[in-house]
Amino acid sequence: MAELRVENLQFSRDDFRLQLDMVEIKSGEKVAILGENGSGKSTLLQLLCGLLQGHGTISYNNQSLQEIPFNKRAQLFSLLPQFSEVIFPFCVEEVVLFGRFPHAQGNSFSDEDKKLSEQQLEKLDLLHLRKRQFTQLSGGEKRRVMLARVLNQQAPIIYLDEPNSSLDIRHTLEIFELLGGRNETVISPVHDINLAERFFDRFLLLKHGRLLADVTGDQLTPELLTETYDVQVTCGTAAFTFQHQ
Amino acid sequence: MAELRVENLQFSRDDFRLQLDMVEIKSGEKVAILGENGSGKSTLLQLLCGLLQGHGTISYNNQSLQEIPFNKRAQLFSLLPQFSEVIFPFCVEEVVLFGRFPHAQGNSFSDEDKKLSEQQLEKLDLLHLRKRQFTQLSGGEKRRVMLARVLNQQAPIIYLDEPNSSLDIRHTLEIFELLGGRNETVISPVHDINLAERFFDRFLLLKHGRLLADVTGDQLTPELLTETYDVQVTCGTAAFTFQHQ
Amino acid sequence: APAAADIIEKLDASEMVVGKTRNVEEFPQAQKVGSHIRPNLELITALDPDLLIISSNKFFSQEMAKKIDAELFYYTPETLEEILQQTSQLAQLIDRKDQALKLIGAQWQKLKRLEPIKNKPKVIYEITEVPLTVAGSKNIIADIIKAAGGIFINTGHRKMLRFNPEAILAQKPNLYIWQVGPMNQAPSPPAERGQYRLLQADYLQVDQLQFSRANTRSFDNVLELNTYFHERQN
Amino acid sequence: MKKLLILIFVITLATSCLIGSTAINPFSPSPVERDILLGLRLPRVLFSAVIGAMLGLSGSVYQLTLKNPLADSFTTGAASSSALGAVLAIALGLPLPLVPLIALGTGLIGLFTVYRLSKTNGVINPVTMILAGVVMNIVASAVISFAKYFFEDSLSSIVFWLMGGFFVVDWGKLTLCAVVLLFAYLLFAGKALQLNLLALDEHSAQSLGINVDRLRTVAFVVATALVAVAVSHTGIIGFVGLIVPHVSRSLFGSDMHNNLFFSSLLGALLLVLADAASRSIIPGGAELPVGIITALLGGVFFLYLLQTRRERFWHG
Amino acid sequence: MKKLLILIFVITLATSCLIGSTAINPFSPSPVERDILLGLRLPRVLFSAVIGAMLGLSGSVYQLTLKNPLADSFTTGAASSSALGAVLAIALGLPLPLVPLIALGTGLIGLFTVYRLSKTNGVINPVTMILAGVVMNIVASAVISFAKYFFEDSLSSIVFWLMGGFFVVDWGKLTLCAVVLLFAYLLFAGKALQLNLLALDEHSAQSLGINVDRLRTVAFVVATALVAVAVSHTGIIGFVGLIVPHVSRSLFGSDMHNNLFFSSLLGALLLVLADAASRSIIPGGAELPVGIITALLGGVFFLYLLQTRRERFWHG
Ligand SMILES: Nc1ncnc2c1ncn2[C@@H]1O[C@H](COP(=O)(O)OP(=O)(O)OP(=O)(O)O)[C@@H](O)[C@H]1O
Ligand SMILES: Nc1ncnc2c1ncn2[C@@H]1O[C@H](COP(=O)(O)OP(=O)(O)OP(=O)(O)O)[C@@H](O)[C@H]1O
Ligand SMILES: [Mg+2]
Ligand SMILES: [Mg+2]
Repeated sequence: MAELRVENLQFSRDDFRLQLDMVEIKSGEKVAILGENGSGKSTLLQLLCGLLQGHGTISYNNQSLQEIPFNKRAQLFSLLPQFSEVIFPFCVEEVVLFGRFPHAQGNSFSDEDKKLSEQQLEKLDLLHLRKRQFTQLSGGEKRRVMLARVLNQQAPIIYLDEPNSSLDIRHTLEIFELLGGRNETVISPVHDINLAERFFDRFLLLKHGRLLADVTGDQLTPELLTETYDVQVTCGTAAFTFQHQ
Repeated sequence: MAELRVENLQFSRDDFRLQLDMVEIKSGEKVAILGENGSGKSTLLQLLCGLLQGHGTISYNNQSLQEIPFNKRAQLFSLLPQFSEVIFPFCVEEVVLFGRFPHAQGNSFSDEDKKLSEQQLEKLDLLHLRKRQFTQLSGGEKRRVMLARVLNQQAPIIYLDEPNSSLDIRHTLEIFELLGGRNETVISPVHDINLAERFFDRFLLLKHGRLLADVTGDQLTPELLTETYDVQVTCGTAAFTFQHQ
Repeated sequence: APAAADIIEKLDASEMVVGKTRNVEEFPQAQKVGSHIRPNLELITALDPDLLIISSNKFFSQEMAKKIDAELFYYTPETLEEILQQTSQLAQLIDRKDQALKLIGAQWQKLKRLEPIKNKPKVIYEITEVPLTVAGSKNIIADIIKAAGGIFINTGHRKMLRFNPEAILAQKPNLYIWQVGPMNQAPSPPAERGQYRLLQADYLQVDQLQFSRANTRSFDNVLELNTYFHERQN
Repeated sequence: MKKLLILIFVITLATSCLIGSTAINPFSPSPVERDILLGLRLPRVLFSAVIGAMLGLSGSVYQLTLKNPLADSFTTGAASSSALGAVLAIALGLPLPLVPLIALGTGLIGLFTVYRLSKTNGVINPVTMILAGVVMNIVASAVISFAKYFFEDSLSSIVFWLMGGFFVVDWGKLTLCAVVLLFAYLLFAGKALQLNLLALDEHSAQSLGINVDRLRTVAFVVATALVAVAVSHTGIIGFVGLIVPHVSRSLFGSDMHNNLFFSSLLGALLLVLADAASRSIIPGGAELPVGIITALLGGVFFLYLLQTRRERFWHG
Repeated sequence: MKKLLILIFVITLATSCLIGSTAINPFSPSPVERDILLGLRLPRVLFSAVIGAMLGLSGSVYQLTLKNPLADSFTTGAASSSALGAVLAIALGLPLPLVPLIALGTGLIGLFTVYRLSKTNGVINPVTMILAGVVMNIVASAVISFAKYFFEDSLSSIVFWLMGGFFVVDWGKLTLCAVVLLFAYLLFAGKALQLNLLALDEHSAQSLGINVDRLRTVAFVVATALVAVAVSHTGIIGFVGLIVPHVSRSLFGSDMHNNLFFSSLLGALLLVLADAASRSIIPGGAELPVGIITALLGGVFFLYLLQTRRERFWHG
């Protein structure tokens, strides 16, 4: 059963052109999108979320994205953009609570919403920062707040654009493990290939806006990576590996 | 001969406190700053650049930072902030040329400046984007433009706050190799420890605003990293390694 | 309307006035009810008047009259003739017809004393120096000048106009009247202004408070100007 | 806090009913006094409260919607385009009841123009919107200047109408404005959660299930309609819409639930106070234009806040 | 492009010397015509060019310095605080030659106040600065309203003065303004590279060796002085300072070398054209206030640009 189905997707902007013939993603899959800078990873996410409008069909559970009203979309998928901002002096707690918006009944958050937010704050190691203003955080702390907001949305599909950017190794591991242990579908551009290989099941390799390969973990060969990134890749050399304590 | 010397540096902000008893960094050293989110890496860089004002002494070549006038500082060190922005519609070429500002004679850029900028554009794989507006780039492309601007400044000390964030593996390698092959002192917070270990000589480990250790590459043991990040670290497990082609 | 105060006084109707605006000096017994531009509605209501005399401030006056249920009289004469017409209309409203007849007759008498002017001067009337504004043909001053035997330079069909100094030069006036008063408090004498170097004109200073209000004073002004014109041509 | 402020507000309302050019004995009023109190004073006090709330509310919404700390009824062109209609109606001597209607009309035309100009390919860009608004403001002001210039007989009416004030109030107008305010307040309060999300970048906001463009449009249209109604009845009263939302954000946080409420309440409080002062500050019945007092009262308070709590204003 | 524009500008200058209420034969003028041409027309045309350039230049600098597309002589409080002095001088009936001096004085006081308010712990925050400026603007406007109200007799003088125009031009004033403009232009042009860097975030700018606070201060002070001098001589001519810099950025790019030059040139061009129109549009010597024409001419052009080239305006 395909949860997300992309057919014949085309999008162009100036001299960049994204083209995807056919991708199906099943419920619960963890999909990493790999590719160089400018290969179209963020653009693809934005297309999948309906933030950009391309040609072709994108459908969730056999329903075309076009036909899904805005407020229903937020119950289908959530998005962590590559860069995000908060322009008013909201505090951490408030920003995380924003994530409950799609579930808010009427016009205020229920106690349930608040309890869930609390849990997210705890999971992302933010409890001690809850009253701090968002703008007064370090880069990694801001990123975690935004991640907490996204996870708080509890959508079955989670789009994360480079979720570990600015995060230290411990929080990176915590978050990937957290995601790995849950049922949600995760689709995420990642630059750290070793991390991707460890935590994701499936890999979409993009190059110049085209799908170079759509493979599972054991098919992710050095040759394929070489082709994707134009770098030499060897396998199995010594390095540190990290494990969440 | 210590190029940069920090003594008894103290800085506090709300409940965060940074304290550094003594660090000397010699000309040409490549120093990575490792530490969790919020451990004070960016704050330290800002202190070293004089963007924040703490207690204690910071001196470059035995001259106190306080006494160095603003325009002279730009010839001593350059900085890539963790996040940067360009609010007016400037194009890539113009932004990179900004880096030559400290060397501009009178009020316009010389042909020499323009040639050097050209070279930076080439080194950072930006030639094809030179006329593009900065705001119309992908995340990694923006980061490269900013790196090009910083390198274009040709300062003997380069502060790079997470230079590889948003960069794909090829550009990461290119930049670290570029830096490794040059004489400048590089001081840089980095989250990818394997990369850091491979390209840097010396490691300042920060935790909660304090210097946990100041070590060279072979002293960077799993135990030390465990203490820094609160994660289990093992050494020598298989992983991909990447080499610039 | 401050200009109408003089008429009311001359009609012997001062005691009928219960309220006045702040820059009306006549009628000490009347209560002040704010400025003529923004009168105080509460105070006016408290005085419960039957008639409101106002000049041009149509917007507020209509609303106000509706609210307090009083009759409205617009005192807006643009010529000497209209002054007299409106005087008699006003007199009718306040039942002072006899006094009005006398008053109007007295004004006609004044005009009969005018000397004929052969060599009619072309006249321009400066209202303010900065920004330079001059009187237009709808200003009472235009009619005063004409009646006194001058030629009022036609600057435009309005009460006052922002004007271009070079147009003044081009019109070659023989007489440049400049008023001094609250509107033009400290003008530099035009003869000393660099821009009028080439102007072959006489300059006459007048008092704004005397000249700008259209009431019985206007007729005296005609006489005064006429005398000046007469002396000037000799 | 909320309760305390409401209490202060109610006391202020009551007190200012007793302040004015004629002294009124509240316990045994004479018939004329009764008439003044109920027919003039009370509706005027209530009207100033309603208008203040309208202006405060619109400013609160504008700043968030346009992501600019200077967004208010001026920079969005709403105030001037509404004023334009009123000025033309006054200058041309149209029947009085038409003045607010025409003001509302030109206000809505201005609104529609700005909205059209700020939309390309179906997307609204807040910077474009505010630039279009500010140009609309300047063009409308220029036409107003022209009217002042051309209709010299109406100059003083126009100038004083523009200065703003509660000149003639009747229960009908009051009811109309109160209904508009209530409608807008309920609408915004019902969207407070959504409005909060506009503080995020567009993509994040959109992925939380709000149609950013539509929300912006609705917020902009309703806020502008508020301004148009307010301006058409009272002339231009600046300051409230710009400053009050900043003040309440700095005192009570950014959450729009609170900001909408406190912006309205503080706006109402400020105007009631300012109008009471304008009625009574000059002995002898002369009234100061209320905008002058609003600006002085509010200005001093704002500059004080700017000195003491600046970190809570904008961008953290 | 630059050369073409300069050529157009010179032609416009020459042509507008021949436009006005009196027709002048440029080849064999009568003595009166000569006098009008050299004593009145020419200095006025040059004056409008100089003032236009001053306003355009100040706006170009403000927008960058305060990082807000709405920053101009109004939102920084410069125009109103200068106008305040002039209005008071007119209302109190001070000798006319003092008017510009007093305007300059209050302008500088306003500038100093805004500057003081926007500085804490030695750091200037652009958002605080523009908020302080906008409050200064509102408070000064309120006092101006008060003057209009209180000095009823001067109302029309004040209103007409505020609408802007080239009232009394002589070679002395012209020389003064031209010198101020030249000084400011050279100063800014000498700092064009540094000003460019203000488009970066503060840390990047600072690490390139510029003292951001000092640069902001200098830019703000000089731009405000420009506005104060311009306003004190000509009243409030809006629009030029806000719109012209956007227009030149959209046409000729963001680089401040160009933007300073084109903002000045286009500002001058716009005002020369607008003044020529204001002198000649009503036959018979009556003048339209120049601000009205500026706003209409500029407004239409700007809205056209906003439709066609919006991506080049702000934030890319
Ligand atoms: N503007 C601010 N106001 C108050 N506290 C701040 C501010 N910026 C950062 N902090 C706090 O200062 C501490 C150090 O922040 P810093 O940015 O130096 O961390 P960092 O090591 O760079 O982290 P990261 O890896 O997330 O970039 C953190 O606890 C952070 O919450
Ligand atoms: N606003 C824009 N206008 C025009 N072109 C753009 C814009 N944003 C991105 N592009 C271009 O579109 C292409 C794809 O960009 P995209 O952001 O999807 O890349 P990406 O794979 O996410 O890269 P990165 O790893 O750097 O984030 C790039 O060539 C980029 O230059
Ligand atoms: Mg991307
Ligand atoms: Mg950091």
